[in-house]
Amino acid sequence: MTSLSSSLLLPIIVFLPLIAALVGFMSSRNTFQGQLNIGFAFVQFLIVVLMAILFLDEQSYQSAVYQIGTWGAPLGIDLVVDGFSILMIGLTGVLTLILTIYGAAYYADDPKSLRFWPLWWLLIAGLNALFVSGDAFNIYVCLEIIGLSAAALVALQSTRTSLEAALRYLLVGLLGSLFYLMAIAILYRSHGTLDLAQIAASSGNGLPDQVAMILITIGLLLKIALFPLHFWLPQAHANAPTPVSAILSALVVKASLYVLIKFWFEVLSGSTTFGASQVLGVLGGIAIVYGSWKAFRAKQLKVLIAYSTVAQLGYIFLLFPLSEHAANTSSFSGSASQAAIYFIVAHACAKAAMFLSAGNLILSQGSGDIAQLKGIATREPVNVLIFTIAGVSLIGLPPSAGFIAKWLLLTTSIESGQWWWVLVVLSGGLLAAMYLFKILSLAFDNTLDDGAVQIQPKALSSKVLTSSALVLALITLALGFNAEFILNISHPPVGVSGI
Amino acid sequence: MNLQIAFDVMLMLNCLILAWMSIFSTSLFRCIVLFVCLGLLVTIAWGQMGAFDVAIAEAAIGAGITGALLLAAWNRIKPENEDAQPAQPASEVNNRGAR
Amino acid sequence: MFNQIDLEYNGPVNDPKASWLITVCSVLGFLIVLTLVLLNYDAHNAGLRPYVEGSLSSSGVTNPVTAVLLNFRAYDTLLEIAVLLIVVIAVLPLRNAKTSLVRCIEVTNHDLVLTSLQRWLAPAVLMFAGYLLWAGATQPGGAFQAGALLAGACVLMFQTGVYRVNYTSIMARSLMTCGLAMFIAVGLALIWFEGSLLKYPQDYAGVLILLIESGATLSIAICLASLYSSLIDIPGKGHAATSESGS
Amino acid sequence: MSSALLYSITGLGLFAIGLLGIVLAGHVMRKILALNIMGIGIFMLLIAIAKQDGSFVDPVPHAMVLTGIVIAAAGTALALNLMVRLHRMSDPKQRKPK
Repeated sequence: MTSLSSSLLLPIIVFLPLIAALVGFMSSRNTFQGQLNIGFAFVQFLIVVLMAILFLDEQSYQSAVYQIGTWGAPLGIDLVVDGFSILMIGLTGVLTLILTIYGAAYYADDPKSLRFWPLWWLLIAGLNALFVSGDAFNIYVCLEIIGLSAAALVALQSTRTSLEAALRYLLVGLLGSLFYLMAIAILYRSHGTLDLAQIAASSGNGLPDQVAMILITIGLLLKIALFPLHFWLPQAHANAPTPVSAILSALVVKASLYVLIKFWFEVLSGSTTFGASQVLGVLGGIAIVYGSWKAFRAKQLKVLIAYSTVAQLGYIFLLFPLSEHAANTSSFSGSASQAAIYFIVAHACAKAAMFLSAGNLILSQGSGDIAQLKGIATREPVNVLIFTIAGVSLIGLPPSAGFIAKWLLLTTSIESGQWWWVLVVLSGGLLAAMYLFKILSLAFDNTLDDGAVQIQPKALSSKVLTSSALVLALITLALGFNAEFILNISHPPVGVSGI
Repeated sequence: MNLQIAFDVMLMLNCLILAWMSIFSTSLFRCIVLFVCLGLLVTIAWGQMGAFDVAIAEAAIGAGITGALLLAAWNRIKPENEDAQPAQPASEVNNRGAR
Repeated sequence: MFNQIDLEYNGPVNDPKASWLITVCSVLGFLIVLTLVLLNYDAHNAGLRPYVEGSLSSSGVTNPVTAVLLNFRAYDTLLEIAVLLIVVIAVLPLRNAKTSLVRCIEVTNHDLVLTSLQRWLAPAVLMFAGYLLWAGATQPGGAFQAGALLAGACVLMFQTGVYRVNYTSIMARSLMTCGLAMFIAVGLALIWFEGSLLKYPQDYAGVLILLIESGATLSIAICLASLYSSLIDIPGKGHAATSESGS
Repeated sequence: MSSALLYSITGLGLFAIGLLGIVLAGHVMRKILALNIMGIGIFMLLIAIAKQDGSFVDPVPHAMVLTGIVIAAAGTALALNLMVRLHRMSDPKQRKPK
């Protein structure tokens, strides 16, 4: 056997979840179901860690390529990893492990687990396949896997609202993919290849590429739910089962974002313009304010968190104007991209932790209404603590991952001379503080309710559910102290400014 | 050659008209039937373009299976008193999926 | 656009909230730009055709589309079968493990047309599906077309007549997964033997492709048929029927 | 005007009609049909791209269309399933034991 390199592991991380899905589909309900799936998640985690170590060890920071069937780029499909995709795969591996443990407890004795596990693993297979894909059409297939399995997972509850949310989510996802496919057709017409690296090499012949870029951007913005196209997200994320909500907010929207960043900065970087990036930035800014406001007005805990996702996604879109200005040519290597990458990681961990703790609170309280959370801190101190830690990260207070992410954004916008983004970031933080303190002040309010009937508390949420959420919260905190680590994975060490 | 072009133009015009009608017809049933017709028309067009594999697949999956699924779904959502449409004999509507 | 999920059967054809003027104008503008792109910019001269022709002889089949689908870009096809599986998992009723594949149900009203259709057409469709699968190596045809035809035959056989497939039985589930499972197994085995994922050895390429295609055909057929049947009986109702095992 | 160009433009037209349908049509089933028509438009464009020169045919877009057709059918099936389930849930008069 030739010496082990990170590229050799690429097919494995796609096929392992697929095998797990097949096993989950074939097996009937038994007591080992949870352990089996945790086992799969753990193996995947180990492979991902091994892959990251090997990738960092190779140290060239060149992308590693795996040619399927040894056909090579234009004819066959190449799997490619670079720093950014290693980071996303690593994030997927870690979150999958924790969320699978959570899901095993959540679905311990629920007949729906028969449908949950295969769909869950297919979703993860789609995510992994997307992050390693180096082929434009292959990315389309991966997007469809993710979109369909995510919609099916949202529909798992089979309540009226969740079915409605799932149907809307599915239609939006299909529409977004069709836009993407149209762009691929145009790209294939003018470049004669589907390989991303080859399209990038022959890029820059004007109008066709720009039209393709517009189509890709519209399609993926639909899937990412940037401000005017966000209408489907709150219902879909709020009505899904808790582990699904967590993965939707933490990874699924980020997957489309990953594709958009890849096309915007690598594949079709020649066709992007300053004006277009400003538009994306402005939409992001509106999303921050609007999402925070809607979160503040929300009546349901999960809807609040979902609107907070809309707002937080807005921050990541500040990447586009900021990096455009940084070096006159848009490239995904400046400090703006570091800020965005850090924001993706920080938001994924914090939002997953928040959804899990909110799910625990709802399980324990028996209701998702915010008004019912009054005084819950005395009964569920740990979960409220987790919620607080995640909230601190979302607001961007030290010491947390969110603080570093916002700090990077602020310094970048000052460096690039676009000071107006500073105002947006700061006001977004204030608004986030408003809606989160609203929850916390209710949770710590121990005064007796005057009129409303006190709900009889249900069973305290189980230890597994709480501890897996706690682990995520601790990761969020730990990321606040180890910023260099994340930044070094995604980029060659260049010295992080301001830390 | 001119005949060929004329045929193509007719085919394409028909496709566009059918596409419009299969979304904006008043009756949902008619929409579905027209969609299946569009699928078959497109099959001919793709045969013209030398894409025989795709034409067979479109006829079998795009028009056939999708059409069957659409009709089955239509059968489930139509109101109870909604009797057979003009295009369909009354005896076939028995909640078992129209063929 | 999707804010309201409209399910009113006799509702208006148009979404009352959508603005016709804005939509038509923007879509027309879009159309014009795209048409300009097509008219003014030439296509890449040959696409990937030279590459496919160059490698066709070592692909194991002579139909170039089959070669692309199951050899050069087999990874896409593998993921595509997974897409089909997602939908099947999502729509299958939560299952009752102890049931056999095919059940016999009592038919109250024999429909002469359907019965004879079933008796005469189904075997013919079956034969033709087999032919399409076999011919896929050299001529137009292949796993997807054959699978769809087979699904049509399944629907004809089982939805209307005496027999009924229990799509949640272990046998049906094995048939649904066998395509993907075989694909994955072959792909991973080839890593071991040939050193790369889905790299068929040249001598066995044709056989392996036919093997994968047969599995995929069966899976696609039963998956599509189950999609149809799950749409027909959505509130899973039990059949007071005598069970009969075997396929 | 070559026939490939004619087919390409028709493909764009189908895409645009589908897009109009998505935004303007009322019933969910119309939207599902509109999505399918958008898909057909893209497939037609791809098939026209495969035959740019008139004499020979590029098989790769054909394979893409085949994959796309199966994915579109799968998406349609899931959407229809959700639609019917939602329909039976939202209208109690419809929910009768068969």
